[in-house]
Amino acid sequence: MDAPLIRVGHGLRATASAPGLASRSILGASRPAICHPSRATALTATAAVRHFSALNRPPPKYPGHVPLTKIEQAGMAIGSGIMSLFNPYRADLIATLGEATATPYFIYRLRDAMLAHPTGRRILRLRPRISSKTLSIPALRALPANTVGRAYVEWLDREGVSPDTRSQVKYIDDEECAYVMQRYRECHDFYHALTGLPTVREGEVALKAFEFANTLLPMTGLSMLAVATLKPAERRRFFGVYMPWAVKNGVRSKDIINVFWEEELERDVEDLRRELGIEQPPDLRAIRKREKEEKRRLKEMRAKGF
Amino acid sequence: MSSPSLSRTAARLARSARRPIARHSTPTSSSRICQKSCYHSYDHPPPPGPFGTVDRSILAAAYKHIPEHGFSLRAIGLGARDAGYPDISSSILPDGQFSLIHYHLVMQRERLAEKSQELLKDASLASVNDKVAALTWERLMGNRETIHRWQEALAIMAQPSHLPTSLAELATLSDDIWFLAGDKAVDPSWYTKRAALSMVYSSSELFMTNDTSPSFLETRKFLDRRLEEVQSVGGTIASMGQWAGFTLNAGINVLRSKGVPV
Amino acid sequence: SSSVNPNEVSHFNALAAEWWDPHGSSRLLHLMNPLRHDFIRSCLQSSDSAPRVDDHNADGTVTYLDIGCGGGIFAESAARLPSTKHVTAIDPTPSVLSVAKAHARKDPLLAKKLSYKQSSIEQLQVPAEGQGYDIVSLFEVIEHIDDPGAFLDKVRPFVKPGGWLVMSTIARTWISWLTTNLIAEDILRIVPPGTHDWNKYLNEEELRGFLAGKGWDSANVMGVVYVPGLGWKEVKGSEKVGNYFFAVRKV
Amino acid sequence: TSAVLRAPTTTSSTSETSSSGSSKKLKPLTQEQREFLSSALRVNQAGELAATLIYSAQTPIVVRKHPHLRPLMAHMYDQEAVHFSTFNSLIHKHRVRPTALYPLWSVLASGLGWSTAIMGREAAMACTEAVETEIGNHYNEQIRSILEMISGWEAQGYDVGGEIKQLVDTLRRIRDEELEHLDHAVENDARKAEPHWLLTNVIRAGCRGAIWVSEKV
Amino acid sequence: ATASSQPSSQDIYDVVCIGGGPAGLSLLTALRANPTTSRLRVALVEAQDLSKTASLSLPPTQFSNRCSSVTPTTAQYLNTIGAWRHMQRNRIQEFHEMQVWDGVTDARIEFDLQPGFSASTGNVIAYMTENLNMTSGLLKRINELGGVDVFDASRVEKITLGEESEEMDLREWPIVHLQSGKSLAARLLVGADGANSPVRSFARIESRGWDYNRHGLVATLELEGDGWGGEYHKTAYQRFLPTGPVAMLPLPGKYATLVWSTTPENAVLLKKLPAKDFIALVNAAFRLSPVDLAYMHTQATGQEEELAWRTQHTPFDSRSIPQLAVGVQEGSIASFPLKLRHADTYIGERIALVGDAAHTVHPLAGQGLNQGQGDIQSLVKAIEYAVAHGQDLGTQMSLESYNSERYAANHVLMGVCDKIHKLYSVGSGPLIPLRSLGLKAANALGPLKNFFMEQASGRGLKV
Amino acid sequence: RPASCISRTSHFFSTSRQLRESKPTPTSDRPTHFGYETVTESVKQERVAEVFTSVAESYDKMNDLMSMGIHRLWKDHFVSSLNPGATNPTGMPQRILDVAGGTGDIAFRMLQHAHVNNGNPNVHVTISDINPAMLSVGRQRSLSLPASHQSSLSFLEANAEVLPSSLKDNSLDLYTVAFGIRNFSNMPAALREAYRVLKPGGIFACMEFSKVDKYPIFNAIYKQWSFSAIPLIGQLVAGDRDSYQYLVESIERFPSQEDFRDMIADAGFAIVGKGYEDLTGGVAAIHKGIKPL
Repeated sequence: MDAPLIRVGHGLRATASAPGLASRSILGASRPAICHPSRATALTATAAVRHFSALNRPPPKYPGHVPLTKIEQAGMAIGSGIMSLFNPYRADLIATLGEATATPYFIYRLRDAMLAHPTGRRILRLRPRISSKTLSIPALRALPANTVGRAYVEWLDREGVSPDTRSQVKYIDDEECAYVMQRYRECHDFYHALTGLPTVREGEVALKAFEFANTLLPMTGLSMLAVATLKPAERRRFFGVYMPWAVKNGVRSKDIINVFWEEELERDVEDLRRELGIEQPPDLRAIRKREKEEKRRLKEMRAKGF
Repeated sequence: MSSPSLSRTAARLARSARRPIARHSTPTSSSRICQKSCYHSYDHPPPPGPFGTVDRSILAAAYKHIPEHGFSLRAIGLGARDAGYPDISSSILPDGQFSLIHYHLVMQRERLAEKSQELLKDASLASVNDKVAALTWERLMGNRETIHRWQEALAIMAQPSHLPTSLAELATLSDDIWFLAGDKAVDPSWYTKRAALSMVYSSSELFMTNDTSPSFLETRKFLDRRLEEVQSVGGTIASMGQWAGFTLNAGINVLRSKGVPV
Repeated sequence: SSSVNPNEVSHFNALAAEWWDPHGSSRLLHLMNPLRHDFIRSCLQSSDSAPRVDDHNADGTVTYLDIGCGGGIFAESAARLPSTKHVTAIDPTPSVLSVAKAHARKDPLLAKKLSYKQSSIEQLQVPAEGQGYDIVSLFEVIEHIDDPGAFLDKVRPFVKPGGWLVMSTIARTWISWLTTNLIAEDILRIVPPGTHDWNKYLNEEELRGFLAGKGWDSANVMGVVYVPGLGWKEVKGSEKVGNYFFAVRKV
Repeated sequence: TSAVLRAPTTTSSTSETSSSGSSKKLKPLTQEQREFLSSALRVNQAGELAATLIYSAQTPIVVRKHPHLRPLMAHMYDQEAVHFSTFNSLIHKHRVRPTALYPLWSVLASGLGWSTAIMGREAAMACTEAVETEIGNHYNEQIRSILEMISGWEAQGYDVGGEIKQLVDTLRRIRDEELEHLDHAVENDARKAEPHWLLTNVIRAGCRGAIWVSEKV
Repeated sequence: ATASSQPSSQDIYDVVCIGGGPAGLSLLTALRANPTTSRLRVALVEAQDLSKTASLSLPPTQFSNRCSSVTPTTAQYLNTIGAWRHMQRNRIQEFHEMQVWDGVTDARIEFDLQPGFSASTGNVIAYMTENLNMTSGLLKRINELGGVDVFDASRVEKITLGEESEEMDLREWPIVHLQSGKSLAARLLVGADGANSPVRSFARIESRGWDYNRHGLVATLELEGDGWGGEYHKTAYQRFLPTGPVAMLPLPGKYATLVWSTTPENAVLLKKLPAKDFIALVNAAFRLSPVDLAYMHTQATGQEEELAWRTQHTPFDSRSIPQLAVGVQEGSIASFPLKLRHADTYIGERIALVGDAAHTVHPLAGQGLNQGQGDIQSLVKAIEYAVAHGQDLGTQMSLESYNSERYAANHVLMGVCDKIHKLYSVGSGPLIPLRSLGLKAANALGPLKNFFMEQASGRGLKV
Repeated sequence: RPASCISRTSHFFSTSRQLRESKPTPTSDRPTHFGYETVTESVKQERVAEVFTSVAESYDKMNDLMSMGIHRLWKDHFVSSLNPGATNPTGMPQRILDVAGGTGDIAFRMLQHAHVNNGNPNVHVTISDINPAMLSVGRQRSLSLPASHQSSLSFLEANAEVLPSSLKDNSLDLYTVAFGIRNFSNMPAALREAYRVLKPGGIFACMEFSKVDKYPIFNAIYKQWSFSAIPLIGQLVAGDRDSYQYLVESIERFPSQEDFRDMIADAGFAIVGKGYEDLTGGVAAIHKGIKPL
């Protein structure tokens, strides 16, 4: 919609509306008595949602959108929260937990953080999607060793995960915020590559702590509770090393949601980390491997009767 | 009817004016450091600093040994040797280790005063606060070589016998920075500004002692945050004071407008 | 014998300096002055024969004689009214008259329309029969005169037939004693002590007594009360207890 | 003490002559002299602050009752304001510490001005008379002390710094203006205030106490 | 300069008014129109050339950017002194509805005068008129009444006190010396000469207050239509943003005047932008979230395209916000610093201060002009009472009632505007839900809303 | 610092008494003061000698009583502030002369500090005193020192105002005098002698009673104590009231800190900072000067 240039001297419709000072209300220009149809004093649009009920849902705002009433939303949040504790591998449950808890303030805060940042706005405008179709995995493999793309692809192979496993966002009303949640979900794997934390539960919890400090999404905070399910040694390591690292770096570094990953693929990982202000955490994978070998050697020695 | 206190001062002044200047290189009769900021004359030569020629030469030579030996007697001994003095002469320094620390503080402050001329020339420093930030940063950078030894020095400075001199030195530094930055306030803000800057400087210096970031980037951020905090707090207090004054005055004016003979 | 009481004169000398200070001791008189004009206007309206004061075309026709004008508070305000032709103001006290003259010079408008004379009513030259002043004012004077009856008779020749004698005084009741003497003069000190002598206050019927049968008619009365903060307010029937205006017309 | 930002004369203390080219031979100020000058400037600044606040508190009340006094009060206030700014610039230039009881003096001065004005025109003038006499004496003493200092230097054949001479002239000029205020106050019958001796003595004692305290603090 | 000769008698005036703004002119008109005071010798001193402003008439499609909202009370007064009918009625636009909402939380308060509202006062909240229209109307009325010695295009050189001579003592009278050499002795000198008034400094009356570190940006805009309510039901809109309130006030036809209080930096940017980006930013100010606005203020250009994209994703009810602006009048974008100032008193010996000389207020309530007119009403009443009762209208005794009546009222209004500004300049934190709750409550409670309405239109109770 | 030094008797104030009447000093007839009397220098030396001979035995007891043991702390602080034996590289030789140090308090502490604290064996201390009685007490007490200390210790009976030629010019590192200089009849001469024997950069250090002007209240109490209590204690403990009366008077006559510092400066020494350090508010003061290079 293009606004015209300076419109000067545009014909002013002769307003015969004010016949000078009508006698009755001396100064008020007499107004035709008919009430203005257009003047809807009905509630403003945003408050309309409260009136719909489970029976007559308003039309979806984007493909796959399921508008929920407040009660349904609360039920969804609590249910998925509890269920995901029992069975942490149910990725879809964690997804719904994220969507249900994001709405009152948090997802808007994240979106505003994107809006305040030039690249964030570009992402919101272009709405890029990360999937195997948009990223050609073989091309990434050809990239030099320490680039972002190469690290991402190596990480995918090592974890045996594909970018297409991310589920569609359904329960967030605001269409733009839904995309933000979708974007966060699809970039989650890049955060693994960036921080080098494995998808083993301990690594996952550490990354969730980092994400919570950075994006303040309640789902990441809640899933940190899964630390209860870790082994004591892992828990000690989490609270000793990874939690302080996550909080310090998460808060101090720039918003990771504003990284245009598609354009950063050729970039050196260390350079990107420095730009974002993130320090590389101790390599969890190596530590765990060493621990395993020691345990194994110990078992062998005990077995040999020493 | 002259007030007694003043006539006594007059007599004392006359006497001290007649006393000949002490001989040799020693400072004049009382070189007690003028704790409170005292009258700086632009015509008369400045009063002698806290260091005479002997101790200044020993301490200057000892300054180079601080990075290696810290603010210790050992460094002073080495300095005395470099300055051509026998080993015993380092015990002439009245406060031992603290003399070296005191020398460090005074020398850095004098260096800042000299360097401030061209430091403040670049136009980017428009407001007084920018100048204060630049000068404070310059002074912090003066600690660069000795910062890893500064925590010992802080311990010595905290001793009851040396604390007054250290605080006086901090106050003089803060006064210098505000004066060099061109702050002309001579009302109560004179005190609040200098107290705030002293706290900001000492906390930044403390932060710097364990700052490992390249070229002390973290300290610079810390300093800017503290200065900004001081500004915003000062601003809020000033505006609240202004509002209170305005409201009180308006109250009196309203009473007067209603005919109350206030 | 002159009707002037010597110690009254000395009291006024001290008062003279403060006469025109807006927040001084004569503030109450300044605040009462506008009500005097309202009262005069209401009197003239009640009898349609005399010229209307606030009528535009009645420019410069009304003549005033203010007896005991003091600092000239009423005299100056009367002189400024467009309908006034000329005001003659007399007062026996020399110094307060000099204050009045000095103050009158501050307003160029008054130069032609106001003249002060230092004399008592006796020394004033009695105008010829049928001549005299449209309005003769006697504000806060009558209660300082020793023999009011004789005094009023002396004043009568100065009033033009059909003209008005207007005065204001205070009723002699314990309430007026309480308000004017005790509170106003002694406690609040908003009126300088020694101004009023309670025994010389005149009640309305005494005034009517003095004037009865002497060729006056259509007497008008208006009681006023001073409310601190709001100024003087007209209060019906308060002429029985405090300050009141009283006017009669010469037949 | 800190390095003073001025012409690059040699910092060593024994230099008899200040190498600022002129033949003048200047003696470095002793500690007592520097403390005396600092406390003198501090006291004067506090005094002039009090004077300006007294006048600005008195003016609205006095002028409302006596409009003809407005030009006089305005004139006196303007002069005091000039004195105050003179001492402010001197304090800044010579890096002297202003009085720490600045807010206390402001409150006391405003209170004194307001209360004397409420008590009437004569009381206000009496207050001015008392304050000005006290300040006048105080300036006289300061001038005398500095002159003694100068004579001490000249006796020993030293020259006297330009700024010290300037200071004495400023103090003389300001003292004369203060005494002029005193005469104005007396003209406007300051002596007629009812408890004249009580009022003036209380105020003068208060001034002396304030001067003594602000010399120290 | 003139010899300080004793001003000859014909130069003695009863009222000398310095400043030919709306306040000064309505004072003189009122004095001339009122029979009691019509015989006073009055003079007007104004630096600009008034004859030009009287005759100036803009085409209907162009409006000056200096407009004011005139409350019914003020309009009533202008009518009684006869100036209303001289103003070009077709350039005055009354509005019947006011929408005020919080830019951060969209909490809203609606003032909507249904015909049912007390018939006596009509259902108009206020009239938008150009200051020019008002001054030219007043000038026409003054010329019609005559009797005012107008000294326009002449600057005041200095104001002094008069001297004593044999026949009169003018030592307490202010004498205004004009550059042309003429000197006028004023029984009452009225200072209607703007914020830093020479009359106020002559009377040595202190004016205290502070600067808001905000600039008020004004511009004349052309909207896409006559407004949602059509020609006969115009609405004024005001949105509170963290940087300050932005207001769109209706003008006749498709035009409207913008009053945007924002930070000095934003004002500089807005004045530099090309027209279409400026229009985009104005439309964004009423529609987009503060985050977007903050971003758009950092852009040098491209706001238009940004607005297009963001409007798709920002939910807003287009009915309850102004229509899209489509054009901006060439050269009508200007800004002025906002400050709060209040003189210690409005009266001195033979001195009276009115309008901006006495007080300057934040424009968020649009009460600047009405306060000035209220002062005039009260001052004229005081002068009329003095003349009717023969008092010297210049003395403080006569002027006391004016000061007593107006000082407290103005102080309260300024305090309220200042508090509202401070309350709404907070960008985040717990204060935001609280103030939105308050706004919604005020909107829901009828009597409270009416109280605000009364105050806004000047009919409210007097302090 | 060796804890033992507290137990060893200490030498409160020593004096030099001219035993042999021969070789009067060149200025022997110059007027000087003996307490509040004015006498010639030679007469003063005899009178001083008598005082100290009688006092020598009960000397240590008196010190502790009169200063409630504080003088031990003063002496420790005095020696540690001089830090004898601290050389770069360690172990460089240093020659120290302790004048009027008859009973060896200062000397023994110096040796202890140099040999043990700073581990520098080749620091040689010479104790000189004009009063053989005090010297003999010192010799007698030095026997209980460890051998290494004794080897680097020597005794010299000499008048500080005319040091023997055995002490060459510019030969000494450190010249100390503790509570002795007050009894010298011609202090400026002693100072010039010190200047002569010290090498350039050598340190002159003196600890002496001084004025308590800076704290008027404490000063009043201290005066009261010294003029009434001390002579009384002298009578009770050492049975000799007038000697202690003299000691107290001589403290009063001694120049103030500033004046004494100027005397040191007049003797050619360079002063650093204030030039003195008050102990216990000024009851005693340590003055230091350095011989310029």
